[in-house]
Amino acid sequence: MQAAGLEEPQVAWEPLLPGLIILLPLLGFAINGALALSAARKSADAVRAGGEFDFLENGRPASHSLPTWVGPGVMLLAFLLTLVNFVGMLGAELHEPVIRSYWTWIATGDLNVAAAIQLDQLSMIMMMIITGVGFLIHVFSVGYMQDDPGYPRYFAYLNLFVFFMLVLVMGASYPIMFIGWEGVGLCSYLLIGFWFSDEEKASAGKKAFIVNRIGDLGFLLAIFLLYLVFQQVDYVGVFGDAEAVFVYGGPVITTVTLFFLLAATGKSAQIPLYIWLPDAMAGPTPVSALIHAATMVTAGVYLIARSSVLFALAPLTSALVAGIGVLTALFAATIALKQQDIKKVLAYSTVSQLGYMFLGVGVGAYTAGVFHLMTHAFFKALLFLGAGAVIHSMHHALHHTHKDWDAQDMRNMGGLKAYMPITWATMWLATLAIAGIWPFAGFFSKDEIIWMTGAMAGAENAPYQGLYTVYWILALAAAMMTAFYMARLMVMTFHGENRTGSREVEHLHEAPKTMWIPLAILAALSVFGGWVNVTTDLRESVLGGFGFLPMSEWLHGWLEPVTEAAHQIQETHLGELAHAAPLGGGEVAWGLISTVAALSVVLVTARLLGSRKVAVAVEDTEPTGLSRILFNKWYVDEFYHRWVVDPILTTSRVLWRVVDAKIIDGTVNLLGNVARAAGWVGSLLQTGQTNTYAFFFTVGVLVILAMIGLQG
Amino acid sequence: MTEVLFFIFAAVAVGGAVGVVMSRSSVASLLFTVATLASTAGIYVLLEAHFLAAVQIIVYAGAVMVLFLFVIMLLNLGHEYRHDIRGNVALIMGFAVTGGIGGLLARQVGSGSAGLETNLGAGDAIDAALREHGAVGAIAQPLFTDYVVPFELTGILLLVAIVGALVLAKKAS
Amino acid sequence: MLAESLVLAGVIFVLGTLGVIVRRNVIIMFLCIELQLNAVNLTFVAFSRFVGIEGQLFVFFVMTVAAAEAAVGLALIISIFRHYETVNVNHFNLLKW
Amino acid sequence: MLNALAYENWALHALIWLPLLGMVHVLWAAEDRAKWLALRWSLLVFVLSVGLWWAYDPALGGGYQLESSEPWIATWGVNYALGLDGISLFMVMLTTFTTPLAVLGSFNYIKKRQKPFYALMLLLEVGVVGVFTAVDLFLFYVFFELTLVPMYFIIGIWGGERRVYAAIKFFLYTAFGSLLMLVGILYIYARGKALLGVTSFAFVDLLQIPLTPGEQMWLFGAFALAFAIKVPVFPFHTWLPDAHVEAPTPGSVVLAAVLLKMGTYGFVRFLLPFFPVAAQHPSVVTLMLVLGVVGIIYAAWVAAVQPDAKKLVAYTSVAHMGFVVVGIFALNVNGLQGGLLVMISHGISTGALFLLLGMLYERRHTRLIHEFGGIGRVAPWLATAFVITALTSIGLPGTSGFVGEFLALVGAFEDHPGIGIFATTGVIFAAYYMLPMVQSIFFNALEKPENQAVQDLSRREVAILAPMIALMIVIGVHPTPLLRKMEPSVQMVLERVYAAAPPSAAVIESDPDVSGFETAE
Repeated sequence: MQAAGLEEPQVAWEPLLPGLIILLPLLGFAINGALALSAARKSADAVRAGGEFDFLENGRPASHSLPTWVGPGVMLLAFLLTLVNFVGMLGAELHEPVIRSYWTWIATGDLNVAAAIQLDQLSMIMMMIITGVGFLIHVFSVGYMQDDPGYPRYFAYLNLFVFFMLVLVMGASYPIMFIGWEGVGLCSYLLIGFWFSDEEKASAGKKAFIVNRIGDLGFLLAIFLLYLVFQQVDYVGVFGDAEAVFVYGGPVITTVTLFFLLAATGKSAQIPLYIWLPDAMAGPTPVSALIHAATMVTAGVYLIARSSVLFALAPLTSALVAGIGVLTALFAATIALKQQDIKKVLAYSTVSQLGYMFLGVGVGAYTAGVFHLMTHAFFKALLFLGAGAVIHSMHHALHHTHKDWDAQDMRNMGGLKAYMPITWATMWLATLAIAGIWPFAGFFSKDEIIWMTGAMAGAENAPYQGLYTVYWILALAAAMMTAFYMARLMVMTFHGENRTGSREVEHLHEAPKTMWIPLAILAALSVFGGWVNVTTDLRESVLGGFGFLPMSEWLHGWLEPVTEAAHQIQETHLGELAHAAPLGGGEVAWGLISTVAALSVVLVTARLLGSRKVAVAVEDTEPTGLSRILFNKWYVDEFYHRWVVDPILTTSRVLWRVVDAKIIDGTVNLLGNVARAAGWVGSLLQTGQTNTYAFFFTVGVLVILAMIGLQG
Repeated sequence: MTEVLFFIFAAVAVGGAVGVVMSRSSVASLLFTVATLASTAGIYVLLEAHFLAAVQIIVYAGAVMVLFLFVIMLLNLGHEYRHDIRGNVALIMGFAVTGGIGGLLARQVGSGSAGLETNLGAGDAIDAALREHGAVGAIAQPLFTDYVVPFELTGILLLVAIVGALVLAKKAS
Repeated sequence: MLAESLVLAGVIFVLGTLGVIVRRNVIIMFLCIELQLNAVNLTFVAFSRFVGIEGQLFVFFVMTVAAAEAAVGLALIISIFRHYETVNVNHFNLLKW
Repeated sequence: MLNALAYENWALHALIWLPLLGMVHVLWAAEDRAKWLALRWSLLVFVLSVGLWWAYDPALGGGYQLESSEPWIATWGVNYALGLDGISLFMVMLTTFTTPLAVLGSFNYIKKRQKPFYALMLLLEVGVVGVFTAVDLFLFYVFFELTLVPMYFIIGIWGGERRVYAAIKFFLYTAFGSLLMLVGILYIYARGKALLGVTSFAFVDLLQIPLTPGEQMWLFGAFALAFAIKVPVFPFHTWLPDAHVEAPTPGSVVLAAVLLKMGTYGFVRFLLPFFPVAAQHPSVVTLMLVLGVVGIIYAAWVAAVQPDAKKLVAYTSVAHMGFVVVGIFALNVNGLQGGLLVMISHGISTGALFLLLGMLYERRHTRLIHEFGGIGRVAPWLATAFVITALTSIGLPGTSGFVGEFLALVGAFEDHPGIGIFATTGVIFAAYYMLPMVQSIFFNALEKPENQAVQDLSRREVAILAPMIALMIVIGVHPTPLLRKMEPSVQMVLERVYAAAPPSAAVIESDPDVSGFETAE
């Protein structure tokens, strides 16, 4: 391990209270948690009395209650503090991470894990996303959740989630990251099952947790293996020695990274562990926006980006990461094509976009992966929040007239543009962004990933060149599907005729201020957020306004200290990357092609679907053929149920009823019964008849006499 | 003369004992017992245990057996003539075991009793005691000197037996 | 006469034992026990003639104990009979639990 | 201040004799005061035991401290000898910590024959503290057996419907194992007499006896069986679910929290140092590790389909003890430390789970999971406490459960990666058995009217659970002080094991490329 700071004197940078950034959400959790517990006590009394409890029942507006201020408040403070540190780091040109160690968490033998945080460019950008987007979503939640009896509990969970997410990205070692890793899983579990009285929702939370645990298995094993090799588990130590210890593409590094990949597929909902994410939509919509779109699910991408050195040393795993990514991107996109539930579409869209991020980090474009992570956080959070606003409005409308229609089914919507103009406008911006249309954020990030995939396919010494070409084509195809399903979502929701019902329509309304202001901010970020990482080629072409638009390649430079080691390894082993796509043509050309293609898909879809008549959910017919398979998500859930869950359950029952009760306990009881039987045989002599006793008594006398008599 | 008397008494005693075991009625058994006890008392006399012979007749054959008779009458068992000897297997086993004991005893007596009387001094000791103290005195002398504590203890035993018998036989209230 | 007495005692004792084993009538079993006691007494008396007066003393004590035993035993029989209405020991099987 | 009181001289004796005194007091007092007296006495013992934390100084090495020895049966060389090391320190504290909480937890549960019950609880404490502090094998055995008696009566008298069956099974099964151990003890004693001429049961003396490898294997077997039944290690575990289901709440609490630990404590205290050759024999190590792993996975699977919540938790105990076994027989510092920490954590979390189930039982008079549903709405505090405890039990990072399991698995993985991988799957199955139960009891719709009437935690119950939950989190966040206290003793045990130096151990230590990984230049 190279001693930090010996190579070149760094610009001294002292982070401002970095621990407080973590602590603030925890404080929020403590306060809101206490409020939630006391509120729950009252609520329980009400429930026992047969009623319901309203946290805000005494007529106070939500804005006057403590959780409203504490929940978003701590987030705002944390965000400001992060911002201060971010600005400080911008000026510092840091090359080595800044580590703050607070106490020794686990120390025994050679193992020493400090409760330490690490501030570097990668964790800083993640912190900005988490606290920034997180704050906006907290604000949105004030409007969205204010009618809910579990209002303080909601904010407690949300604060706790941010706490763990910050631990995840700020931890200075893998075990600390694992704390956050499992902690966010816990919060996800709690928040998906937030309305736990609904069995379906509670089950969805459970499913998320258990599936995530499968991934966590990989994480743990990777930590163990790293410890075995390095005798240490903190990033600085591991990454510093990695190149010296591991053979490029060797079996050990491949195993380690495969374990990490398993962890990442669990958390980031990739094939084969993506199944929990669509179900996770059972949680409140802002939760879906924060946890299941912007932050937690990107933890897998963060993990791979963080471990870029390790993954760069394992070309096989990297190829697998990319393969899983692109397959997931395509596969989830196909399912999203036919979903009717607005959140389900977005959920599969998230899975698909996460696939792109995996593709990015899989082809070694770690910056691109993180870049897409960031832009995705913007536009997907916006989409979810927009959907939340729509659902909120729909729910109110349906609730008013006691119509038991599904408030999330797009077939029941239509024409909402007239009632919710701000939501409509901001969501279109996000749609254009996710569809990858210039000059929105998604265009630059997705384009870079696809471009880098192509470049990888043409790299000098790249292994599996053909494979990467396939990836490239699939990625393009998935991009077109994205454009289609998003346009479909927008058209079904906002355009055409309204299908909610004439009486209900009167109650549809625009979201309140606390809800649409975050939408607007996120919309701005979705539009301009991509301009921070535009390659020189693009900047100087028509796509960059020939250098006149305020674009830069800032992010790439910013993350360079984190990724440069990995890039060096790649350069050494892969040689120079291609400068043209597999089919020829440069980055600018393909950028133009893809944006035009995506735009035309959007326009054509809007045109075709806009005029089509849609039946409301209750009157709609069952889909047939391929649509049916897509609607039922390729029957993957059923497959898992049939071949994984059921066999385990059956085995468990057999183990219990047969092995445990019959064989093991049977053996134990058999031994007991043998002893008992021996006793029973003995007890046959015990007739209870005096004569018999006298007889045996006499036999005894006889024996003794015989012994005496026959001796002498 | 003594020999003759002994064999007569012995024959009655054995016959009585067989009668006790074999007879159907309890009363008959009881009477056979009395016969055995009485003839044993006769043998006691022949063996120069005159006081014991008297006690045997008075206490044993008299009092105790009458007690038995009272109980039989009390329980009204006189008319019960059901044969209550156990089944064949038990009977054979009983015979076998008791026969075995008898055989062993006989073997013991046969092998060891040849010169027994001469070795032991042919009853001179008891003759002297009887001459000196008389039939009662011979037994009373050690009883009230060396064995006075056991003697008193028998008194307590009898008292306890009386109390116990009363308590047990009393009808539950 | 010692040998003859011992043989007689042995015969009576064995007969008494046989009675205890084969009879079911509790009174008769009791009587058989008396027979056994009596047989033992006889050996005591027979030996006392040659060994000393103590043998007779012992017989005296045995008789006392036999009397006490008869009193208590008969009381027990009465008590049991009140409960079972029989003197057949086959019915007294509380020893088998 | 501890020095001024000469605390070190009398502390251990007080911990053994005070509960006994308390027992007499409880029996003497009036029926309705029994529970309060028992609580006071056990609290007093706990307060006294807290001083052990400071009295035991790991800097002095891992050996016994606070030692004292009085001749007991001099002709046999039996001594009333007590001592404390880093391993027993936490076991003693766990015992004294759990007992008052178990007593407090039985206030409502135990309605009949209160006096004998609380007296037996205190007697149990005597036995368990004695087991953990004895440094004389004879004394150890006496205490080891002494714990059986109160537990037998607690299950047999205050238990559920099949209490007699469960109590007898518990008693016979565990007594059977310990009798074999007695044979082993006597054999060691005899060998000591024959080989060294010492008539002593003291650990220090017995450790000097040069037992042949063959003898060690046999003795290891006898001791291991006794402890394996106590732990319980698969497949000797079937008495545990029965005992737990039938035992009254406080009985289950003490059983899970403390009694099971006597088995694993025996592993560390006897199997490793007394029979080092056998303990590191490759086939023995493999057998124990495999049994541990099978226990983890098997018990988790069986637990997942239990309809009875208490039985479910009982099976989770088997799984957790599997982690302990895996950690111990990893035979390295991390594993052993992890195993010990799992013992502590399991004591707290499973104890708390049984208390919580007892509270549910008091409210609903059923333990069947499907009878519940939606309890979280009417008893939110109870639900919160349960969820936290359940998460500790399944080893969520930040709770005590994680640190122990993590270390045990690290240890196992270090030397036996294959075993490590299988053992680690336990984290999945832990979620697989625990979360459905949590969901079925506390979540889902509140449909049954009986469930709607369920009351939330009372103050007494909060007082029971709060310290336990606090400990779960404190140990999870900052376990280092505990680990530091234990480490010298653990090192001593391992040194003792490797001092026996069989060929295989030499290979492990001399080979720098332990994991067989290639190294690039």
